[in-house]
Amino acid sequence: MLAYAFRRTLQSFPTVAAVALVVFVLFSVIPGSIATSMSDDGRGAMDAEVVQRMRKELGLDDPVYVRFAKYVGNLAVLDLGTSFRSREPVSQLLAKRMWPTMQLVLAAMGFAIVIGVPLGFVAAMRPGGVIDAVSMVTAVSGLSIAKFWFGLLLMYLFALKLGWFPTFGYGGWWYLVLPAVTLGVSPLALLARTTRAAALEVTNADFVRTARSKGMSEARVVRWHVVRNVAVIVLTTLGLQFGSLMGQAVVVEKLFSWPGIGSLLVDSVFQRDIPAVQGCILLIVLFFLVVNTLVDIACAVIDPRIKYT
Amino acid sequence: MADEAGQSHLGLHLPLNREGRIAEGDPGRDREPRDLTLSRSAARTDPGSGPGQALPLSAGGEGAQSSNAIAQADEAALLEVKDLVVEFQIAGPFLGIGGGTRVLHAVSGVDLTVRAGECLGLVGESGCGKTTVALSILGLVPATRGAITIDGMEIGSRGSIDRRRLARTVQMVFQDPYASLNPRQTVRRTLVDPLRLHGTTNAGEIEDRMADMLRRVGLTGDHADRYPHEFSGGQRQRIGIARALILRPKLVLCDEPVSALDVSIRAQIINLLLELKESLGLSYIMISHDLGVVEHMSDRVAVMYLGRIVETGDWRAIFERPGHPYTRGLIAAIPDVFAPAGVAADKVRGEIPSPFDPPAGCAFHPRCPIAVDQCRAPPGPELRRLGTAHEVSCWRAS
Amino acid sequence: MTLLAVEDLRIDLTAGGISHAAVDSVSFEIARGETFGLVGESGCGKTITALAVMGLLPQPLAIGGGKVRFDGRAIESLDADEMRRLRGKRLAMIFQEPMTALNPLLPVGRQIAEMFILHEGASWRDAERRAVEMLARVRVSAPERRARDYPHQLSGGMRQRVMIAIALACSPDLLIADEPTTALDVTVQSEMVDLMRDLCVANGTAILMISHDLGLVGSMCRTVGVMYAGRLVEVRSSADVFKSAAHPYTRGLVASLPRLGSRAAIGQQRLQEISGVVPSIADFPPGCRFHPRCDRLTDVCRTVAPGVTALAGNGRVRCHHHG
Amino acid sequence: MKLGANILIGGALFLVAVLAGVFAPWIAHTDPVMDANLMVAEEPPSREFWFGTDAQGRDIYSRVLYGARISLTVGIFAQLVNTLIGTALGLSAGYWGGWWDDFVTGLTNLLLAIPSLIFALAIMAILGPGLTSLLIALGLTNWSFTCRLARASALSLKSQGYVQASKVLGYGDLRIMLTQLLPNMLGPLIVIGTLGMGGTILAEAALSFLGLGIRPPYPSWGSMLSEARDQITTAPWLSVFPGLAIFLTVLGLNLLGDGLRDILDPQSRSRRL
Repeated sequence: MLAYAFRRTLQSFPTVAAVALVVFVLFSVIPGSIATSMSDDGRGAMDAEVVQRMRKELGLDDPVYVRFAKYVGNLAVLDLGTSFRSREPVSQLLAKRMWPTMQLVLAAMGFAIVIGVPLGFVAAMRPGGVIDAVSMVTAVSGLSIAKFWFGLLLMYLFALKLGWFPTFGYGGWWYLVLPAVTLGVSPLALLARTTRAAALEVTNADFVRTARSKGMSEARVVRWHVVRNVAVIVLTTLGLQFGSLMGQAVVVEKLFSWPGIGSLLVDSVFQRDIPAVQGCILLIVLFFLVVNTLVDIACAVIDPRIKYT
Repeated sequence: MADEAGQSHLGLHLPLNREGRIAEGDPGRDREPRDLTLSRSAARTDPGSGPGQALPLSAGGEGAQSSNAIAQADEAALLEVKDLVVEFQIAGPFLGIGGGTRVLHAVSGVDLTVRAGECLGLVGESGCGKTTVALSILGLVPATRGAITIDGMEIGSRGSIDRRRLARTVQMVFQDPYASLNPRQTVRRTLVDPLRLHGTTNAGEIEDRMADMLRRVGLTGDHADRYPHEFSGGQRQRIGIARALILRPKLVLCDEPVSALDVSIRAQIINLLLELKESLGLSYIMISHDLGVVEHMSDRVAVMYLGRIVETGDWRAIFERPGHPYTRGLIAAIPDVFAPAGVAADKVRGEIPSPFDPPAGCAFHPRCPIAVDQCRAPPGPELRRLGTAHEVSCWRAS
Repeated sequence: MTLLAVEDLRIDLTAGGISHAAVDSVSFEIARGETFGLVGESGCGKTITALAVMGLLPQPLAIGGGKVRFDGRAIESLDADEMRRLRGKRLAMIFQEPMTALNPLLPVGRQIAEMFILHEGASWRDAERRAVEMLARVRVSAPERRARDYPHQLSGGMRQRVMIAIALACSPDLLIADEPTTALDVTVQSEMVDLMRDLCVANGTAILMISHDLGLVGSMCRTVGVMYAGRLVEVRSSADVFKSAAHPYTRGLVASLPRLGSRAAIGQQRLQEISGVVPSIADFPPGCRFHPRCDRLTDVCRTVAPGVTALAGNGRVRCHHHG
Repeated sequence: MKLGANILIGGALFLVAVLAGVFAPWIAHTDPVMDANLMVAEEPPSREFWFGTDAQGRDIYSRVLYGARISLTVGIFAQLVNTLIGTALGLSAGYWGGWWDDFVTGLTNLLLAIPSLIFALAIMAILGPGLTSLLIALGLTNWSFTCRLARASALSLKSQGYVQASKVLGYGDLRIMLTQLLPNMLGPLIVIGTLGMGGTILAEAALSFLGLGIRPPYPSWGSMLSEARDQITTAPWLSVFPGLAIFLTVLGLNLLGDGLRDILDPQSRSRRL
C-alpha cells in the first residue's frame, strides 16, 4: 500500500512543475500582460514613472531564462516574492489566509457529503419513489443555481431578515455556516446524482444477484456488497469535484468577505499585485493536488484492483 | 482511476483481459449464450445414423475436393508466413514510471502457407495467438520479426504497407455481427464507399456490383437503404461477408464467423461461405475454437497453443490421427453423449499459462498428460514430419 | 420423491402496458440426485425459468401462472423470508459470467465463508477455515493463498471453481447451473463439467443444467428438455435426442451442425439449414411457435398450439406431426 | 422518439432565454445602458417597471433581456470552442495512442489540476475584461471533460469490427475518425456539451460578479448581481431577477442535457459526470 502511495505522490510532482511553468508563462513571459494591464486598465492610467519602477522591480527587462531561473530558485525556497501592495513576503500573506480557506472548503465538502451521499443512496434504493423524485429535482436545481446568487439570498434571508447568522466577516463557527452552505450546494447536488447512479448500477450488478442467490437478506446484501462498491465509485469522482470547489470558493469568499486565499486572489488581481496572484494560484493548485492524491490513495485502500494495475 | 490494465501502447487497442491475455476470439467473453453449439455426437461411433441426410455439396464428392487442392501445390502459395513473431511492450502502471514494462509474447515463431482455393483452419483456445496472426496478415498489428508475403506483396516487420493493394487482396469477416457494421451507415454506403475509394467511379457499375454482391449473400436490393439495427444477427453477418468480398479479394480471414450466431442459422452462414469459396475461387483462413466447424470447412488445419503451431496437416490426418497431445486433448474435451472410455485419458488438465512468461521448453508441458523431463527443458520441440502433409511439434508424438 | 416439479409454468413480460408470455405452459420434473438439462437458443426462456425456480425473477418479469413445487412446497406461495432461507441452503445457482459474478472488492475466501455464516451460524474464523477446505474440494491449488486473492487476480476457470465452491458450500439438494462454462475455453470447460458432476454425485445433489450446447447438456444430463420460443417442445433421454429426435426443431438442430467425424463419413455435405430467424418475445408466432421455420408445416400448425404427446422412454413432445 | 419531461421543460426554458436574448431590442422597454433616470432610481417592481429599477434608475427588465444576449453568446460559443478542442484532441489521442495519447492525457491532467474558474480568472486578469477575452478564457479552460469522454469513446470504438474493417478496406486514418468514430460518439458529446454550456454560463456570471467579466454599465446578469449586492438592504429585488434568469436558463440546459442523455446515450457511464 505504501509503495502505491509513494508512487502516486511522485506522480503528482510533474503536474506541480507544469502548473508552475504555466503560471510563470502567463504572468511574466507574455510581454503584454504586465505592461498593458498596468497602463491602460481603465482605472486612470498610471504615470510612466510608476510603470518603469514596477518593470524594474519585476526584472521584466532581464532575458527570459534569467527570470525563469530566479523564479524557480525562489520557488524552491518557498519564496514567492513580495507583494506590491503590502510589501509583505507573499508566502507570509498566504500563510495567514490558508486556514480560513481550508476551513471553508472542508466545511462545504463535509456538508455536501453528509447530506448528498445518503440522499443519493436512498433515492436509488427506491427508484421512481417520492424521495427519488424530490432529491433529483433538488440536485439538478443545486447544479443550476449561481453560487453567489444563492449566497446573496441566504445572506438576505438568514442574516438580514432573521439575523441568525452574521452577513459577513470571520470569527466563530457561526460565521462559517452561510458561506459553507453556499459553497457546498453544488458538490452536494453532484454527489447526490453520482451516488444515485452508482447505487443503481451496483444493485443491478451480477455479483449482487449472486449474493441474493446465496440466500442473503436484502439488508445484508446492501451492507456487505453494495455499500463498499458504491463508495469506490463515489470516491473516484470526489477528487475531481474538489477542483471545481476551489474555483467556486473564490466567488463565495468575495461575497462573504471571507479572509481566505480566494478573496486575496481577486483583490490582488485588481491591484495588479502579480507575485500575490501567482502565489495564490500556486497554493490553490497545490491544495487541490494534495487532496486529489489523498483521495486516490483512499481509493486504492478500498479497491484492491487499483494497486495491481 | 488507474489506467486500463494491460493497455498496450500501439496503434491498435487489443482487448486485453486482466491477466494480460489477449481476449481475442475468446470463446465466450463477449458472446451472449445465444447459440446452441452441437460439438460432437453419435456420428463419431456409428456414422450412418445421423437423422438428417445432407445434400451433396460438390458434385465430385469428398475425393475430388482434396485432390485438386494438392494438384495446385507447386504453384506459388497465395500467402506465405515465415517465422512470424509478435510481441507487445505493455507499459507498467503510471506510464512506466515505477512499474516495469512487461513483454507479451502473442505469437512466437509461426510458419503458414495458404494456396489458392484452399481453406486453412486455425484452431486454438484464448491466448493462443490465432487472431493476432490474422491481424498481422492484415497489417493491423506490426510484426516484431518474420516475413509475410501475400500474392507477391511483402508485409513484414519492415517497410510501409500498400494499404490499397492489400485491401484488394485480403479481407476479413468479424465475429460479432452486432459490432461489425457501422450503426450510423446504411448497407448501401457500407458496400459502395470502398468501391469509390478504390477508383470505381461509374455510378451504374457501382450499383450493379453492389446489387450483385447482395444477391450472392442471399439479400436483395431493397435491403440496401436500411440501417444495421433493422437486421437479424445472421443477416448482419451476410452484410459483413458482402463487404469483405466487394473488392474481390483473393484471401478472406474469417475470425470465428459463426460462434456469435444463433445455432439454428449457423448452418446458413457455413453453407454460404463454402458456396462463395467455390463460386469466387476464394481462399480462407477459418479461425475457430469449434472443432466441428473447422473439420467441416477446412482443407488443411493448424492447431495453435500459446503463440506456436503445435500440429498442422490435412484435415483427415488431424482429426483421425491426431499426433499432438494437445490436439487429442481438444478432441477429448468436446462433450459427447457416447464418449468412448479411451478418450478420458487424453483430457488436458490445469489452467492456460499467461503469455507474459510462457513455460520453458515445450509450452504445453505443464498441462500435458504424457510430459517427460525432455519436454520441460529448453529448447522446445520443432515441427517435424509425422506423415504425408502432417507435421507435429512434440518429442513424444508417434 | 420428485425434488422439483414445474407444472404448466407461465412467466409474463409486461412492457409498456402489454404483457407477453415469455415462458408458456412449461412442465418438467427433477428427482433427487437426477441431472436434468434445459437446452435452447437465446430468448427461448431457459434462463428465466431457472430464475423463477430460484425466486429471483427481475422486474418486468413475473410468474403469470402454473406452479413450481420444491420438495413438495409451492414456492410462489412462500413469503420472501421462507424463500430466502431456501436459497443457498437447499437450492443453489451458478451463473455464466465468472468475470462479474464475484464481488471485486472482497477476497474469494471471504465470499465462500459468507455461506457458512449465513446458513450455519459459524464464526468468521471457522467459516474462513471451511472456505479453504471448499477451495481444496473444487481442486484449486494452494487454497490457503488463493482464498486471500481477489477475483481480478484469478483466471475465468478459477473464478468458476469459486462459484461452484460457494454454491455447494452447504450441500444443497438442487444445483441450478445457467451456462456455467460458456465463457470458458473448451479444455477448461470439460474439466469444470467433470468437477461439477463428481461433486454433485458425491453429495447426491440434483443438477438443473442450462445451456445452448446440446452436446454438452447431452453428455452431462440423463434427461434433456429442448425449449423454443418460451415452450418446452421436447423432453427425451439424452441418447434418444441424438438418435431419434421427434420434434422437427430438435431434429433440425442435431442435423444442422457439423459434427466431428461426420465429414469422414458423409463428405463435405451441404448442411441442412433451419430457415428463418429466432423470433423475439414480442413477435412469438401464433399456434405452434416453430411453424414459420418448420419443414412439416400444415394449416393446423399455424393456428393450434400442439398439445403434449407421450413417447417411449418417458419422453414427451409438442408437435402435430412428430416422429 | 418519445421526448421525456426533461427535454420538454428544459428545451422550453432554454428557448425562452434564447428568444429573450434575440428579440431584446424589440421587447425591451428602454435602452439598457443609456436610459438612466435618477428620478426613478430604486423603484420596486411596478406596472411600469416590471422588475423595478436599479440605483441609476435603469429598467431591470430591459437589462435582464440584454443580459441574456451576453450570457448565451458566451455560454454557446465558449462551449462550442471547448467541445471542438476536446473532441479533436480526445478523438485523435484515443485513436492514435502512443506518444500523442500520452501528451494529450498529460495536458488534460494539467488542465484539471487548475480549477477552471481560477484559470479563467487569471486569463481575464491578463486580457482585461470584455466579451472576446471572456470567450477566450472560458473557451480554452473547460475542454478537459469533453477530451476525456472523446478519448474513452475512441478507445472503446476502435476495437469494434466495423472500425477494423474500414482499416482493412484501405480507409485513411482521418476518414475513419470522421466517418466511423465521430458519428458514433455524437450522442455522449452532445450531452456533455449541453451540460457544459450551463457551467460556462455560471462561470461567466461569476467572473462578471467579481468584476472581471463584463464590466458595468453593460448588462450582464453577473455584473447586475454585483451591483445589486451593494443595495441588498435598500432594494433587495435588484438581485432577484438576474439571479432567477441565470437559474432558469442553466436549469433548462441541465434538464435538456439529462433528457438528451436518456435518448442519445442511455447506458453511458458519463451519466455521473
